[in-house]
Amino acid sequence: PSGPGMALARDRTLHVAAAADLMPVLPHLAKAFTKRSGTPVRISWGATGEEALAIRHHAPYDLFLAADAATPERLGREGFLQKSSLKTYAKGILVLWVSKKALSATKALPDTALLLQPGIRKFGLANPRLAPYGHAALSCLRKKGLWTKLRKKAVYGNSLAQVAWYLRTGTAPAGFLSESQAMGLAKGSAKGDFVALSPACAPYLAQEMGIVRRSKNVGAARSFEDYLMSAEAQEYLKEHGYH
Amino acid sequence: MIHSALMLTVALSLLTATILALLALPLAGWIVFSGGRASAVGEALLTLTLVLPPAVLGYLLLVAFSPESPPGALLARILGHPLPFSFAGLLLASLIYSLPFAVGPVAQAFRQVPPPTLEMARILGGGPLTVFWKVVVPLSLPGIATGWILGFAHTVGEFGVVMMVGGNIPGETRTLSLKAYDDLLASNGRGGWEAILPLLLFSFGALLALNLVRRSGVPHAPDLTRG
Amino acid sequence: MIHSALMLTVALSLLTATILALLALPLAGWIVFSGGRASAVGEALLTLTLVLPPAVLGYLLLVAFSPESPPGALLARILGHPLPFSFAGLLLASLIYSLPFAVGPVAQAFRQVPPPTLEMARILGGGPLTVFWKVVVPLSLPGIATGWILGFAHTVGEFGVVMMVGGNIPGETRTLSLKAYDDLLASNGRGGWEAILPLLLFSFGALLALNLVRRSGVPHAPDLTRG
Amino acid sequence: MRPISLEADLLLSRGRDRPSVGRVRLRLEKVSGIVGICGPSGAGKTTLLRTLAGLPPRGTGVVRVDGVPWLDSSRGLDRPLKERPLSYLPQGACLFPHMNVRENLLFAFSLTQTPRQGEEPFPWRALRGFLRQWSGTRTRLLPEGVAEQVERFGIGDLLEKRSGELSGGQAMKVALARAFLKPARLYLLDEPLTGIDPEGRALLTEEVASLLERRRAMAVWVTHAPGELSAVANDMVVLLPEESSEPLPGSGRPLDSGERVTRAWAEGRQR
Amino acid sequence: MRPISLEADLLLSRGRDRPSVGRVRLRLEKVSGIVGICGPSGAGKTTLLRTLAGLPPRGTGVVRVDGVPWLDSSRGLDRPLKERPLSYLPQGACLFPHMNVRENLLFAFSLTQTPRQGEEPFPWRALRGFLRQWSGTRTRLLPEGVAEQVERFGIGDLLEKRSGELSGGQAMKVALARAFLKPARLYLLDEPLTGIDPEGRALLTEEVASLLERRRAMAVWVTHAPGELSAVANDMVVLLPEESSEPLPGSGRPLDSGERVTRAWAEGRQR
Ligand SMILES: Nc1ncnc2c1ncn2[C@@H]1O[C@H](COP(=O)(O)OP(=O)(O)OP(=O)(O)O)[C@@H](O)[C@H]1O
Ligand SMILES: Nc1ncnc2c1ncn2[C@@H]1O[C@H](COP(=O)(O)OP(=O)(O)OP(=O)(O)O)[C@@H](O)[C@H]1O
Ligand SMILES: [Mg+2]
Ligand SMILES: [Mg+2]
Repeated sequence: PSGPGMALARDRTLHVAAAADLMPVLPHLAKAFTKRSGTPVRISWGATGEEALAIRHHAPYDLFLAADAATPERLGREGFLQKSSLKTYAKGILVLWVSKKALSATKALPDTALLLQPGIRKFGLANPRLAPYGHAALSCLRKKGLWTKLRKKAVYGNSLAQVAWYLRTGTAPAGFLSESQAMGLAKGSAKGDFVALSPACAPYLAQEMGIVRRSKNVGAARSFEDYLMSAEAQEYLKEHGYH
Repeated sequence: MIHSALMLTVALSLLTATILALLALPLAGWIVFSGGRASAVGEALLTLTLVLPPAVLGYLLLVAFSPESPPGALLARILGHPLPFSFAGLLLASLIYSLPFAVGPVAQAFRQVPPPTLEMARILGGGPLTVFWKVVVPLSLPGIATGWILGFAHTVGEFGVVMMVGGNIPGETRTLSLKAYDDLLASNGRGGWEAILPLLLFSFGALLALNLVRRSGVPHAPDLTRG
Repeated sequence: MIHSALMLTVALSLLTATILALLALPLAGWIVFSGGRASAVGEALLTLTLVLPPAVLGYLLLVAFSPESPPGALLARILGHPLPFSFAGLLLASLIYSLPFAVGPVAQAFRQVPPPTLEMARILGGGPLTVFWKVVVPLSLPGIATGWILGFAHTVGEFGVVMMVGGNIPGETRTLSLKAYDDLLASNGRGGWEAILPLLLFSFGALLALNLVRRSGVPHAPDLTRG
Repeated sequence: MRPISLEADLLLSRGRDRPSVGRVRLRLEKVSGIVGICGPSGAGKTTLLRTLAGLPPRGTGVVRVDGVPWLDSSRGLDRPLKERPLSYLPQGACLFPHMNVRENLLFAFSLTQTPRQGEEPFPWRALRGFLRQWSGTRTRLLPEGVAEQVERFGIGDLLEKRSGELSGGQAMKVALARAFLKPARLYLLDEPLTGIDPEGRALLTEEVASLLERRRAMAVWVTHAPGELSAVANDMVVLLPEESSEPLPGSGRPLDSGERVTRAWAEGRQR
Repeated sequence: MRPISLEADLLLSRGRDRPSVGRVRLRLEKVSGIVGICGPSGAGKTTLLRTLAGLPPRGTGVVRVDGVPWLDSSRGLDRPLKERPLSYLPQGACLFPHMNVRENLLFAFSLTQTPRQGEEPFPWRALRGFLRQWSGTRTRLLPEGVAEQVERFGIGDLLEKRSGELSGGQAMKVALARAFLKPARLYLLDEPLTGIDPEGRALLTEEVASLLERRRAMAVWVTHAPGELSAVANDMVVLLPEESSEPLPGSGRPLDSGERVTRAWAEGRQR
């Protein structure tokens, strides 16, 4: 497959490296974008940290959609991303998911204090060192003075998706997720409920994107950025738990 | 922290390798000596756990061990706590994950025991179990050592399954390999050496010792080059 | 997409296993027949790549092959593209990652070739290479098969290294195991089977075929239970 | 004192899809002692012993010892190994390579000591024994039965040698001693004097003969030097390689002395 | 026609930390033919042959063949295998188990055909040969040298058998044929007639003698039946096991006939 037509299609393909958290929303947006512009989009999923490493080592990506703001900014400073292209495309919020079983065992409102219940042996959060949502959950619990009591109950996933697995399989009865992950989980077979945490405890987490400096497809990357910032895309994101 | 991760890794990998080496004996015995086609299928099935991506296997184990599933609930009642996120769960997952690596070399060694030696033991009055334990197993020690090494090394480096089933709890289920990964990513690739180094040193030491011991046991090493 | 992931995995694993089985011959030969302590160290070193967590190994390889490093830049100039994030890079990484699994069983098989047989070939006038290729290697075919199987299966299931070095690019470096993981993530565990199933079927088929072939080659299977 | 009888009518073969090696008919009754078997290389002597022992490849036909059928392929009967009171010395000593001489003998002895317990119910006991064997704590004292055999076969100075460290003749002597540790009705000896010096030959032949006498047992003894048995063999059978499954002259015919055997054989060859 | 001389003064041992097996002095000059070696089990006959062949364990002392030193441990000289024009038939045939009889012979033959190319510079050629060997494309026609040997040793009907499918005597014949495929000055034969029937013995002895005659070569032939060599052996050496490193009477003394040897040996034993 190396005819001129093929090469053209290949050159036109927009290659996006995206944080795995975007799995529920990004494929739909990419399809809509392809329909509109004719540019095929190819998505490589991964943890934000892993993809940052890949970009540092010349991975052939055009656009990077991170799950946080700090990573793209650092890459921008170091010259791996075009600084001018950095934009906040979505804001996520941390929620606490509690399974029905754990909820029915208590009359308490689903709040962080609920984690103290002996019925909840373990709760999941994303690895605070790697995932911004995990870090947010940790600082929230610290702020409320619950961390020292709860630290023994914490189990860590490398990503939000992994925490969602713990919740889905019932291995852990409660856990911290992004709202979009929690909505996905609620749509599935997992029985449970989630509450947003107070903004004081868990502020919105900005997710930034940026164009890879070595990209040979800057035009397409830019128009995908524009599309993601469009009212239509933002509306779709909002529907799926981003703000 | 490093300290406990190191201890955990040492305990987990030594235990896993040793249990595996023992488990591999009956399993490989069945594969090699039962003779039926069933055992060929069994062998292929065994090898399958190593074809599965670790994270997928971890997910499957999670589903199986979860207190929400009947076997998981039973196990949880017996152990007093659910299997995931505990050392026991980690051990079980490692055993399942690394089993084929231990069984392969042991089965290979069993296959190379000369049939006349087995016949002799049978003729002298040995039952199948006696022959197995007193003739087949001692003659297969090098293969068992290879199986131990592969099982050991594989457990030390294992990541996906341990992460899934263990929950990466510092001091409890966070092994050196998880720690190394965390450190590496958290520091954007600059750090991680303080976890990787002891990992490497420990493993290198263990493997080197075993290799030297194994060699010294060989009566006369064959020599292709002399003469 | 599945299609290309399947094809990619088939190509990668078959290639890796076969190249490894060939590479294992001289390496295992050195380990077993050179006799020096150096080869014990070499063997332990070899096994080290499997002690490293795959993601860490992948990272190290990424750094080594990256165009940011001098050798990586040279390679990139020769190949016309950087080694990582390409099939060639994937292949190289898989080779390094799975090498010890292929070498272990082969070395074990070499060790079990009876010294008198080697001596006989030497006396009749065979040089070290002749003896190696015409006597040692043919007598070690079962071990080479075991090495091939382990190398193959390990490559099919490999995840961390492929992720790091390949960059999970659909149609290019996204193997079935990455796809299975992605699908599992995307569907919250409900999906993923459409990727895992062909993975399992393909591997099971390949392993079963090899096992049956290997069995049919054994002149008379030893029998512990008869009589 | 029961007499021993061995009756065999066998079509020897080395596998189902191979041509038969030959047909053998033996009918030896009321003998106690040695039956010599000789014949040219490839005649099927080893195959015959293996078939009598119940080792693969199984021949077709009938074997009856003391009137008890061990094999009757027309009736699908094939007595399992452990129900055949026999011992076997294979061509080539086939000592256990991971044991030294002492351990080889003790292992064989232990198997005879626990006739029904040869099969342990759980691996634990075997495992324990195995571990004990690998630690150095085993006793240096030989059980009486073993010590006697060691004396008889003159292998006292070999006890601590590994099997791989024996010379050809030494290995053969040890294997012979090991085969006679098992009490049996029928001893199948495949060229037991291979690599033994003339002096040793005479001695071992006598020892075996006296052992058989005491145990009221029979030995089927394959040899290439029929003369070496002339003093002790009650019967001598010549096996000739066959193309057809018809009995050839001389085949299976009991003869009296080595002398006559060689003659009969030579005659058979000339045709 | 050069005469052959073999001179050896050896302290045999089975490893550095083991007691010596015995001392041997041989001085055989201007002989072409068979030198018989006999002696009781464990006397060191196999060890002597291995030492002459340059196989481990290496003894200490001097070996000179045709005046050329093969071993001189006082000078640290130890000629590598490929520079010793010898062939060796080990005790037990030691055929290559992965080859059938034809392949065993062809392999040995191919090694003699390319005396300096036995060592390929790259593995490719060897690999190619190996692949060819594993595919079925090899020729069914034997090279002349091999065909002659097959005829001579009467193994024509065994060519397609795997080594594991041979009877003891058949394997020995094939191994003997294989050993004589290599042209050499010195043939070391360790009980070459093991498991061979009397008829075969006479035949093989003659064949070997005539081969040696034609090649002007010498065979050192270990036997337990000195009588079988009486017709062909020019010299006969008795090896006795020793405790001291002093030469015992009879040890290394060339004798004329098997008869005398057995007597000398018996005398030696009586002391
Ligand atoms: N494992 C085997 N598979 C196939 N054929 C075999 C096997 N072993 C022996 N044979 C063949 O069967 C025939 C009989 O062999 P057997 O070993 O019984 O002979 P034998 O009388 O013991 O000879 P020898 O005196 O040389 O030991 C021979 O032609 C031999 O080639
Ligand atoms: N591999 C070995 N390691 C240690 N000792 C050995 C080894 N092989 C043989 N020996 C010992 O060395 C001595 C001489 O053995 P060797 O094989 O030379 O005897 P032999 O004269 O050939 O006897 P036979 O006629 O029985 O073959 C014997 O005491 C034997 O036990
Ligand atoms: Mg035989
Ligand atoms: Mg010997």
